[in-house]
Amino acid sequence: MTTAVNPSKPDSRTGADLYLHMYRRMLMIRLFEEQVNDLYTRALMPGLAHLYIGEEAVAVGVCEALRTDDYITSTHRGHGHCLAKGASVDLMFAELLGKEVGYCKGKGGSMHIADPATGNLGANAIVGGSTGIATGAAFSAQRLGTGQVAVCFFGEGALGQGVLYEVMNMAALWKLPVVYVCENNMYNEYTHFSETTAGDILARGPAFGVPSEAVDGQDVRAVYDVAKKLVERARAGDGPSLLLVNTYRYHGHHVGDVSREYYRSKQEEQQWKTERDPIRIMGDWLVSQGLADRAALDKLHGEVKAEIDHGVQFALAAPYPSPDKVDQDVYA
Amino acid sequence: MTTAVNPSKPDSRTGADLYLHMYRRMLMIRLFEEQVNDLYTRALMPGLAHLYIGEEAVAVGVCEALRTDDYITSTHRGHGHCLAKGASVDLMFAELLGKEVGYCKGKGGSMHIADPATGNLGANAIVGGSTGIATGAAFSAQRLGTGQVAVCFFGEGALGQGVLYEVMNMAALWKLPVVYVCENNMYNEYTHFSETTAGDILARGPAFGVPSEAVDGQDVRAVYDVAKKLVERARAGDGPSLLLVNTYRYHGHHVGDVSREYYRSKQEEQQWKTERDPIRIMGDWLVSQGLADRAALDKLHGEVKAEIDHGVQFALAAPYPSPDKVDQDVYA
Amino acid sequence: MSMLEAATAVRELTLAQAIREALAEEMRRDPRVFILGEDIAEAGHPFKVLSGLVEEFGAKRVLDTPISEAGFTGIAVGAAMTGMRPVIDIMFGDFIGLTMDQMVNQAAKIHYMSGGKWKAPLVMRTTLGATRRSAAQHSQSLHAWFCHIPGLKVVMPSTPYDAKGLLKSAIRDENPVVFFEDKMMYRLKGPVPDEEYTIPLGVADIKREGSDVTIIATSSMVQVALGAATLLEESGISAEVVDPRTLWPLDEKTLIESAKKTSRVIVVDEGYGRYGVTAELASVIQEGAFFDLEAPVKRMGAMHVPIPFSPPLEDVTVPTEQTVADAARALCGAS
Amino acid sequence: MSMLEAATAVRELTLAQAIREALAEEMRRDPRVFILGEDIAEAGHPFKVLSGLVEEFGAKRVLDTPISEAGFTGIAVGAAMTGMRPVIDIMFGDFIGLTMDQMVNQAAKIHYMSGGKWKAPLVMRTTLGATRRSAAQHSQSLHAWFCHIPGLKVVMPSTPYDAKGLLKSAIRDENPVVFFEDKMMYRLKGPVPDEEYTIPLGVADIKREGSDVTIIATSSMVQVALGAATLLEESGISAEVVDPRTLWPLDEKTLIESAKKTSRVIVVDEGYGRYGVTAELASVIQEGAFFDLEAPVKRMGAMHVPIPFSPPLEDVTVPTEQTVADAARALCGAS
Ligand SMILES: Cc1ncc(C[n+]2csc(CCOP(=O)(O)OP(=O)(O)O)c2C)c(N)n1
Ligand SMILES: Cc1ncc(C[n+]2csc(CCOP(=O)(O)OP(=O)(O)O)c2C)c(N)n1
Ligand SMILES: [Mg+2]
Ligand SMILES: [Mg+2]
Repeated sequence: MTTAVNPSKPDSRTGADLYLHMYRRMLMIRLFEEQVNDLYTRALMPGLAHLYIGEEAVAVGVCEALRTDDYITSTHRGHGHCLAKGASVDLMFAELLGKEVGYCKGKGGSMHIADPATGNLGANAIVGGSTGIATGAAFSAQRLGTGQVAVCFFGEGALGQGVLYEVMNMAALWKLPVVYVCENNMYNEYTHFSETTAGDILARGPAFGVPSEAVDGQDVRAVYDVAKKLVERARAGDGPSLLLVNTYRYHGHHVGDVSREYYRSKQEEQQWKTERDPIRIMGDWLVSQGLADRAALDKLHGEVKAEIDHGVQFALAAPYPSPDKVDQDVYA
Repeated sequence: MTTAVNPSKPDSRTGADLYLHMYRRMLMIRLFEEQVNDLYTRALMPGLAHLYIGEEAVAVGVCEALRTDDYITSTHRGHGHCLAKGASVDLMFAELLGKEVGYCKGKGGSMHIADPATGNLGANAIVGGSTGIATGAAFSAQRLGTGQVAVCFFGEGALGQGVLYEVMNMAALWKLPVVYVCENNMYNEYTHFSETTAGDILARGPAFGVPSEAVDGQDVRAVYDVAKKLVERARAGDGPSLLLVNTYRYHGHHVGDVSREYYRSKQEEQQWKTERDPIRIMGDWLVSQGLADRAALDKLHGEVKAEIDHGVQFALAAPYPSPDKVDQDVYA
Repeated sequence: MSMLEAATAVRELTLAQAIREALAEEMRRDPRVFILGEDIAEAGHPFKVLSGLVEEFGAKRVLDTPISEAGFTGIAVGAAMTGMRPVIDIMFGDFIGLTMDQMVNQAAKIHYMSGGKWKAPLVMRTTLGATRRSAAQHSQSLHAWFCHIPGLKVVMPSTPYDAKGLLKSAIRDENPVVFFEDKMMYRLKGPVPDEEYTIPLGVADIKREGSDVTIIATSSMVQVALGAATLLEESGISAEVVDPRTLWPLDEKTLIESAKKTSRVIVVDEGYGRYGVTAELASVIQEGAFFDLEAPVKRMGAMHVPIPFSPPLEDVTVPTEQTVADAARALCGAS
Repeated sequence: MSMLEAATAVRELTLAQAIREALAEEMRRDPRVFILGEDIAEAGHPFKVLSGLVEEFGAKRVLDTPISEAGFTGIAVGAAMTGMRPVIDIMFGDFIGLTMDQMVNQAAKIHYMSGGKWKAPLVMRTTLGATRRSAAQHSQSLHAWFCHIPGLKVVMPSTPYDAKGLLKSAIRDENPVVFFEDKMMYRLKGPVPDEEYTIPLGVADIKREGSDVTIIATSSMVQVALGAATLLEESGISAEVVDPRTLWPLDEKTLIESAKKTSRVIVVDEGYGRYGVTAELASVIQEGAFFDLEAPVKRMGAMHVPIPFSPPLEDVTVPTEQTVADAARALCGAS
């Protein structure tokens, strides 16, 4: 089970291929999440959903820099990370609807998607809860000499959890191949991060022996470039790093968070959507570089939409687990 | 009970008085701890004892900069802090021996000396366990407008506890009047701090919005000067600070830790004792400045020794609590 | 419904409103009371339980914290020791693991360790309860952990009336008190008088009198037990429903008397069934009423599995009116 | 003593030596096994339980950590998920509060939440037990917290023989296992065969046969119970001593059978007596043997107070041979 991940050679995509692939992945996340919003609003999806819309370039830029067998840990806002790491749309939707064929047999749901085949150690509903897991996976990679790297995604809210500093310190002491990716979308739920975060985020890495960099999270190419560098650094045995990615979530903290003006202005939201949209920025760039024309992008959109629609149909049609499965999988 | 501390005016000792007082306090801690060692070795003291010998200048330099009603929190190695803040030798010894008249009615023992009258919120046997308490006391001081300051003493081992960074961050956000005093005696029990601490200790404050300074912990005047500055800063409403004090414990981690050569050399110990002893350094300085002569210092030694001896006799003669007291004080 | 309640009830409040009112009244009464937690000021908490408090009391008394449960719990301990009256908000009861060291090694023990010299009068409010489709890390009922610890008190209200009266007492208490609210009960309505009142900690309440079987239930399980009692009535079985209201201090006397009266007892609690609250309550009953019992005390708690996400799975993990009624029928038939 | 033990016992080891031997054997057998904790390498742990291991296995497999219990527990979870077999050392059981989130929300649940896809085979070794004059923050027995959590297993050895066999099984187990060692028992000697053996988790052991009263005891309380049994023999009372050895999985059958046989039961555990292990064991007995019992199950645990420092106070907080024997006499006389 723990060896279900087959080591694979580093990703060989380059140039136009790579860029188009990143564009496609971002689009897939966007359309996936729009569909989640729709399912939720139509009361077809149980529980909560935290949409990744607006932040697509972060997951995609980072995960493109990873091998299939590299590890990631994710968060409550995890759909984007899972898809970027290669999860199947069908099995994701099935899990979100609590169906037996879902990634976790319906036992996990939106906040616990996990998938050994793509190195996904799991989304996590405890803020900061996966920082130890990612560091431990890096420990295994180092000890077993597999050359794998672990990426730990977390929101800037997790900067409040002391365990992050405990594990960064150990990662630095032991030179573990882990990249901590802080997604600063500026809000801990309904509270601006400046009200909860003193000092200097970028200084928090070096204080624990972890070199830090910051990057514009709406520019997938920039994210990819810096992630590539940090991942290769880790793989080369040079230890952990912290990547601070500045980004924005377009929707509410979760789907039900609709009236948001008490904590952020419509204008702020509008500005990010119109001026900083990662998919538009990348699309424009692809066209400007002659790597794709609008028609090709539209076609891509259609393909992705079809894949998403298929996933939804698949998930809606799939059966629930039978109640007698409830006490299976408690112990291995 | 929580108001048992009477606010008092800032300490008015100056010049020679102050310096002699600091010398006396250091001596008292030294002789107290030597007596503890003796009691323990003679099996007259139950439990564990972590001696403060070698580190006296830290507690004394810092506590001299405090008002009586200022708060401190202490650690497992707490006798020095308690005495420096004004604890009675008699009641300390009584508590160490588990006697009813002890500071905690015998319920706390060496690691839990607490005393509202001197603003002592308690020694603490959990590494890092009192960082929240000190910060909370600073919170009260700010909210109640008392002008009090809280000092949080902790060993460099507590740098491993994430809660420290959580509370430093909040102290910075809320500008709380707290001074974090990190006593770096270079060892977490039997492990050198460089094996457990990555990055830069002094950088850990500013990363969380807490300005930091370092000082030679064997020079009580230097400790006092910088502590005074940071305490006044806090009292003035300018927020928290972190003071890194470099020092050394002469004895084992606890009294039973006798064969220490596997983790530190006798030579290292000898060097600190002969070249960096805080009491000798201060004594020499007092003499060189003409503030005292050797005879005066010897006399002082005799006085302090008598006080210590009295405390031991008092404690040995005092009765144990009767067993039926065991379930009192569980609830207030 | 107690006598007082019957005499003065004029309004219906939700449980959330009752809690907010208790907090507001205590904050007006005592300037030392303040609240700290995540997203509690302008946002009024994700469950909106605290809406409006920051508007009345300001940001100095309703503090948004970083996501630092251990840290702000520790700060609350220190503030409580030095003259304030903190009320900590832990958004989901599942997160209490982060606070255990502060609550158990510091808050619970400082009074004793200091020989009675310091005390830590703080309240931790948090949630319990499943069936919200929130999966394994947002659905637990972990109150048994705190019940186990000397120095702490544990409160489990089951109605708006009790919630208000107990929370006011908890805030006035000189000790650390943990106050558990079932997140599925925030919209439950019930009578709450206009007049001020408090309910002492340590006094159980008989929510329904009966003679054939005693159902001892906690928090939202009281509502389940009352529903079961109605079903049982149709089967000709008269069920008494007893709500301990506080698990520590525990009103053993009322529990044991009811057990002696009916001779058959079911205990229902939403925590995991193994090594949980039901074990203690069942033990207290068998110790106090053994020779009056017709059958062993029946325990019903959450299934010993992490709470699953999928609705058909989650629904079978907790006691329901139906399963409680079935158990009661079996118990009565089996005698 | 079991049959196997009787057949092959040739050596006496202390409990500490038995644990060290189990670790060394498993580390030789399986290169994925490693240990991490504070002061465990050259220092071999303050209790010297691990002396010599770093010399044999090197610093890559016996890791000194910072004082970061939450952090290194989290790292162990991740390492366990990805192919290693971590054994975590938590110096004192009192510090487990710092690890509860990692153990309970991560380690215990990842297998279930992932629908069986990931697993976290790790062992946490820690201590319990009072009477060491270590006061309230270094004397607790908090194992009940972990017993309450589905997904975890909890082991409580009472002899060197059991400690070795159970620890080897714990390390080979595919699940997170918490292994509690009574710090006052490290010097206890007992026979341990040269030959390799393991003891399955979930099988109780009858440490002494008897017919008048059953004493179910855990960890060091087994020794107390055996001492009490000797005292009782002098009073003409034949006591059976049953050691569950693992609290989860729990060998209910053996416990219930003994209860049925003797019809009187005392359960003894060093955790706090309220909402603790004794409540669950007593409940299991009354559920399974109610109609065979002559008297209610008697529970004996630590007094519901923080553990005091002063010797004359501390000594009255935990069950002793004398108090257990007295309780047994009362129980037998009372029937
Ligand atoms: C330990 C813990 N505390 C609180 C929560 C409740 N909670 C869920 S998401 C969230 C905010 C997280 O903010 P951030 O880390 O910035 O992630 P974002 O939602 O912005 O992606 C909070 C407080 C939690 N899940 N875990
Ligand atoms: C949370 C916690 N972990 C471990 C311990 C055990 N322990 C007691 S003292 C100590 C070392 C502390 O080192 P440091 O903070 O540098 O203080 P020093 O003893 O050097 O004064 C340890 C690991 C503890 N008391 N609390
Ligand atoms: Mg955020
Ligand atoms: Mg140190």
